[in-house]
Amino acid sequence: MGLILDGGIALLTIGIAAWTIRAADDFAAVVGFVAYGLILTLAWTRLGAYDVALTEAAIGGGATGVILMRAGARVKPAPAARASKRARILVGALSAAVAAGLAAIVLLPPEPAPSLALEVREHLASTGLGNPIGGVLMAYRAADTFLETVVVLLALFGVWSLGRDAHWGGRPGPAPRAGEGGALPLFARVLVPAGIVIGIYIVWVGADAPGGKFQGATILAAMAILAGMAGLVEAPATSGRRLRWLLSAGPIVFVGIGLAGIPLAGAFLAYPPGFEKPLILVIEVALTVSLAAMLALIVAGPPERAK
Amino acid sequence: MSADVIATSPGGGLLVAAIVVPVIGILLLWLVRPRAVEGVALAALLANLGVALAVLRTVTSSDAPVVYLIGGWQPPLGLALRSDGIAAVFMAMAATVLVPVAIYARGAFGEPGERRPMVFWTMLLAITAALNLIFCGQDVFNLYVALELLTFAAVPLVSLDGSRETLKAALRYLVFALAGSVLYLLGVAIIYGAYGTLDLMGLAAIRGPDGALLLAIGLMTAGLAAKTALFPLHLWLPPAHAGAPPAASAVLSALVVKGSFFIALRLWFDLLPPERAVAGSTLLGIFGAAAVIIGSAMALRQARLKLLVAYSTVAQLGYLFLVFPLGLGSGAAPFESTAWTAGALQLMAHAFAKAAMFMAAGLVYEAIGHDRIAEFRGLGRIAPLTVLTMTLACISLMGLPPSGGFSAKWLMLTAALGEGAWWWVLVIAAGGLLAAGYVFRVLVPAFTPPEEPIGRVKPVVVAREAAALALAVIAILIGFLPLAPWPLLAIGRIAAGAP
Amino acid sequence: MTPDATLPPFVPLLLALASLFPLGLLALTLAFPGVRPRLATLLWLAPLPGLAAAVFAQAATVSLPTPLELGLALDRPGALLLGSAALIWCAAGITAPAWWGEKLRSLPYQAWWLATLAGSMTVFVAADLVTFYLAFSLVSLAGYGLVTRDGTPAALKAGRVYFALAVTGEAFLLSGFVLLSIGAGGETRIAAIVAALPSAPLMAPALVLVLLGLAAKLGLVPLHLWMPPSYGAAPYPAAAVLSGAAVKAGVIGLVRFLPYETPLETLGTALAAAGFFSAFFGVAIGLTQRHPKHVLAYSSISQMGVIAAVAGLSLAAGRAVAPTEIAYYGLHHVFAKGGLFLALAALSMTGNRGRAALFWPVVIVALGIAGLPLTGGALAKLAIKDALGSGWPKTLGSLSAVASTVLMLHFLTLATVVRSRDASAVAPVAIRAAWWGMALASLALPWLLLPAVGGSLASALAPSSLVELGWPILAGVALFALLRLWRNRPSLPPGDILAVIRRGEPWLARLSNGVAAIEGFLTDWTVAGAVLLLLALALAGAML
Amino acid sequence: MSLAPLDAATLYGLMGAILVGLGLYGVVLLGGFLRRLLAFNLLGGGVFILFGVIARRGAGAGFSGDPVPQALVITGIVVAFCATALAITLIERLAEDDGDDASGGGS
Repeated sequence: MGLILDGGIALLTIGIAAWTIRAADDFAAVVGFVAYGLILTLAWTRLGAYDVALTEAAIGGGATGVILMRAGARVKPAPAARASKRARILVGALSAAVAAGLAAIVLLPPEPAPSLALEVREHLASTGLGNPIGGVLMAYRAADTFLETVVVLLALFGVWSLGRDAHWGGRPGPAPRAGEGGALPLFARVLVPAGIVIGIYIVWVGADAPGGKFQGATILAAMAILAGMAGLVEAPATSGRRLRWLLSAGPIVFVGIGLAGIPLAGAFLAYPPGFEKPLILVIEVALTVSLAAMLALIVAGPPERAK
Repeated sequence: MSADVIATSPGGGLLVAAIVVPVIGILLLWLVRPRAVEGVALAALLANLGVALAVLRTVTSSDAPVVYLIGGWQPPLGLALRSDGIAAVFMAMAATVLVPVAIYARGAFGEPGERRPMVFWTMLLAITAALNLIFCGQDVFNLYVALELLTFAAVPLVSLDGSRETLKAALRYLVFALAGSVLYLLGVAIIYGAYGTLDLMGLAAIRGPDGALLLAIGLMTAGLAAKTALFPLHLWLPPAHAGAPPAASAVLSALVVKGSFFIALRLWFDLLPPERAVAGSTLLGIFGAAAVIIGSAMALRQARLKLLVAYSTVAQLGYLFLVFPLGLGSGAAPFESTAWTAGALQLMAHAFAKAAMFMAAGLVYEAIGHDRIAEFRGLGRIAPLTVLTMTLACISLMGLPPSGGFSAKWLMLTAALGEGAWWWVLVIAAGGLLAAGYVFRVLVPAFTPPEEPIGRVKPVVVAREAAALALAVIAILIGFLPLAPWPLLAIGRIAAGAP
Repeated sequence: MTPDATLPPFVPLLLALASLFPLGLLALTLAFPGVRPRLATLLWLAPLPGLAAAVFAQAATVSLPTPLELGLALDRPGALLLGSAALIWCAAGITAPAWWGEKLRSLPYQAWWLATLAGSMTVFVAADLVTFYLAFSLVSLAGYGLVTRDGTPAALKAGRVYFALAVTGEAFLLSGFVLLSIGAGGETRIAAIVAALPSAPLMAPALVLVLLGLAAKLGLVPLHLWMPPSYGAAPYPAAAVLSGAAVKAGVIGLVRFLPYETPLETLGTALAAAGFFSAFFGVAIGLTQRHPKHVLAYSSISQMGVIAAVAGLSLAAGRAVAPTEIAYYGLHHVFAKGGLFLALAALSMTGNRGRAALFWPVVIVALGIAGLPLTGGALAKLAIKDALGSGWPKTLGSLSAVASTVLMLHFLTLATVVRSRDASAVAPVAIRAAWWGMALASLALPWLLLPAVGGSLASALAPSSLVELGWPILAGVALFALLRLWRNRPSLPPGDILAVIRRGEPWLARLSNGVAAIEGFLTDWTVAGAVLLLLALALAGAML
Repeated sequence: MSLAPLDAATLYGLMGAILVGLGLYGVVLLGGFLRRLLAFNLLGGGVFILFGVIARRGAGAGFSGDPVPQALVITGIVVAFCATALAITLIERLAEDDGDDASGGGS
């Protein structure tokens, strides 16, 4: 029964993907992609990867979908110069060959499947965390997570770098239309507080159950964007000192605690015994705040008006 | 299956500093007053140079790699940093290139705190961190994150100018690089699925004819080749490197493309048994040869200096890929082979010479208001230091002695002739001739006295000319190192100790 | 002049000074524009350390400390060539300020001059491959600046050919050097390499490559294309040092790299054949030239052909004394050929007055190249007599002297019309003196040095020698007289087949366009993407 | 090495392989950077699913899947989002400049 469901999901995913590739107009393709993100989330839950499913829903589908939609609306569709038939056959064959190679690997897995699950389990207690993925992200491979935060920050600066010189330090997005009534502000007024609560909750449980800073931060970011769209808050000036501290706080706390680990716990990004969980939580909270700000601002785009 | 237990070695903390220092620099840049931005960046780069030199010293004095276990966790669960001989040399090389670039870039982008200076300094520090991680990272996924950091830092530099052409070039670069990233990531997935480890040391311990590893390395190498702009995957490079501001082009051409190349080098030399690599490495060599010939021929055609220099990068990167067939085909331990040292020298000589060349091109532009080669007459009179810089850099690029370029060419020819692989010799010789041709095209008009006196458009800060000159001089000085395989470059290589 | 085992400590320093002094002056003029007017009149000083080294520092060696591993050394053949090259540089340095005047005070003139000089001096004392290659490249590439000094379109065109062939020669030389070094187990000291050469693997390809590189410098056919247009385009003082000194970088190469102690028959015979071909080709084409400079260039091609033939025959026969003979022959050519260019400079600035005093030495020196008895040239011809031996090489040698006589007579007829338009003009004394000095050197120095190279005065003056050298001159005169009867002699452009090759230029442009078209195709997104996939699959497939 | 059993992991693994193929086809062949970017994201989804399959197969020690590849995917998704955002901003900026050009009378 489950297999039939899985087969259905797989076929549907492939179908949507193919449709997205083939779609005649750009916006339709974007819509196809958002659907693809949703169905992929389902696939992740079927694979038992709830943390990933949350991340996929929040970021892979959600945030990515938002910016793609925006672009789909803003960008005039390029006059589609359709590739020649020969090119399509050639590229199709090459892509199919890669897919076939991967399929072969999928069909001929090593016995037994290699896994680090045991090692993760073995040391998890010493991190004080219940969620093994949190353990990987915050302890074993904390350096990845730290760098990833830097990557997100860099992406934000990269997005800002694409604004015009005249708007440098200004606010992203068009100016809010003042005094606009309607459903959106009302909707936002209800949803935003709820969203914030959910976001914080997801971060909080992330230590022991599926959830975590990236997912939580995305939800918080989504709330900020929603509030912005509804005109409840104005996008901050990117030169703002407080904003910059907000963005830096997470990385600074992370690197600070990491460096403190050298004298206190014998290694960079090691936590002193007994203080693992509280320290990790401190980092997570600081990161969540900063990541939420980063993600929201990335989605908001480069400054488009003066301060 | 897992490698032997490893431990943090004395001086290992330096590797953490190599990554943390530039990152802290980035954070500070955005928090300090605009006027302090350049100072912070420069201080971070100087500190980074100190760290890199300290790592190099530690590796040479202990004759062993420097290792650090992040968080104290053993791979494959945890992540290790490990700087062997070649990583230490390259870290020092990158740090040395970055400081003159920073001196050159001071004040080049207008008021501090404005868009261009802020973006430039941020991205420069990000590149520093990413390169350091690439040079001493041990975990293929960790390296993936570093590669992406490198790409995200490089793209805004390409479009720093904000003109339509550069935006287009940046987009082309980004999306093509992303395609490369995905192929790399696919390889990572295959490796983890087959071996349950991503640690290079652990993977090297497996060393055997295993299909999954070969398939993974094939995909990853293709992805890395796209990011390195190996011909014919170089479609993005000329517009990107020619369009970026000179200080940025210098870093992009000298260092950024070398990051992905270095990972490819690691994968092939650390993980593949040489006998399995013959066909693949020959293929890479053929592409490299095509890069040398066609890149140089294209450089010969360019009317603008920056495009010429960018195509010269395409050609010079081609030489790097000759290391694969030459180093893996020698029959000797690859790291003690002549080709290994030749490749390292070529990479360094090109880094210094090309950075100097791009910076000189920028100074030329400032001096006469354009970079059309045909109108260079009298340049030697207006900007003698800049022309001297170009001359020295060109000497290395065309492989005349004494220069790093010559040493690299000599050793590469030695490797090729030693293996009786005369076809690579033909390529190297032909590349040298074509390089002489494009160098000739640039230098001859520059040396020719003008028909009528022409004036400088704008005075140039001597420190900036000196920064470019310093890099060119280093490219020459590398030529005084002994013409033999360096033992330093074999320290701590994974396969060196393997049977 | 025997090598002294206990040289005073300063003597080896002379070797280093020979190359470092011009470089120091180069740095000086680069850094301090103020010195240039003074330096312009003192350029003749720059080669003096080289001359001193040639005289005092034979058998000295210098090696710079590791890691530089650059070494200098001087032996007798090297000293002969170094000394003669230093003298022609000195003479040309005296001519230059008088010829160029104000122009010589500018940086380009001084820089190119000194750079070429530094390379020219160093190449004779280089003891290891890298230093040799460095010096060889320096003298070749900096020579470009001398060829194009006039900046005329013709000069720039000639410069391009010069540069292309110089770089091509260097590519051959470098590949050959690397092979030599590999053959000697990574050794770079020339002496050690040549000693180990006979037993080295890949000796033949290494020597062939080295010889190809040297041939481009010597102007052996067909790598001679650069020589006539370059000498034609170069101003007289520049042509004098290029033809006199710079070309000898090729001669010292023949001296240094061929293992004369071991007979190498095939290679030697091939080199000799190439040399003789050049010797006669140079004369044949030289006779079709209309400008004395071009005739002198073809004469150089011919004379370098003779040297190559001597080197080849000696190599085939395993004659260990060949280096000294070759260097001695080269020494005479330095003075004669360099001197004749200076003579042309003097004649071109002279009207009717005092012309005879300039022209008669021209006649003697020019015929000296053909071996006119009692001249220095006669001694040079006698020095290579043993190498030519008997049989067809000897016959070819004599015939080449006949041919040279004809060519030199052709040169003399053309030189008579080189004169100033101003009938009362007299060339500056510096130019005249430089020419007379070189004429004297070409006539006398070979006599003075004869004992040093083991020649005997008695045999040089023996009647049989006079006959042997005399009949080709007489035959040449007769042949030239006959040739004068041929009214419509063909006239070929300098560089002969260069004109044919030039016709291929559109083809080259098409090739370049073709490359650009390929590039355009490959940089298409879809193509590049497909290649990316193909590469991924091919790499994976290649290893599976 | 034997053929994998037909289970959810295998099924999704094959799906991932096909998604990668489709994505590659799109990235290489589609015109317009927006579409290429979409294809890149499809491709990324496929790669991540492959990681998920590996995680699933590595289930053990009481976990429903090997946590390490799952953590990698979370990092990967965030990185891919950043890449997409950067590229989208570039695309929008270029489109905006096109608009300027049009209003400015063309160029």
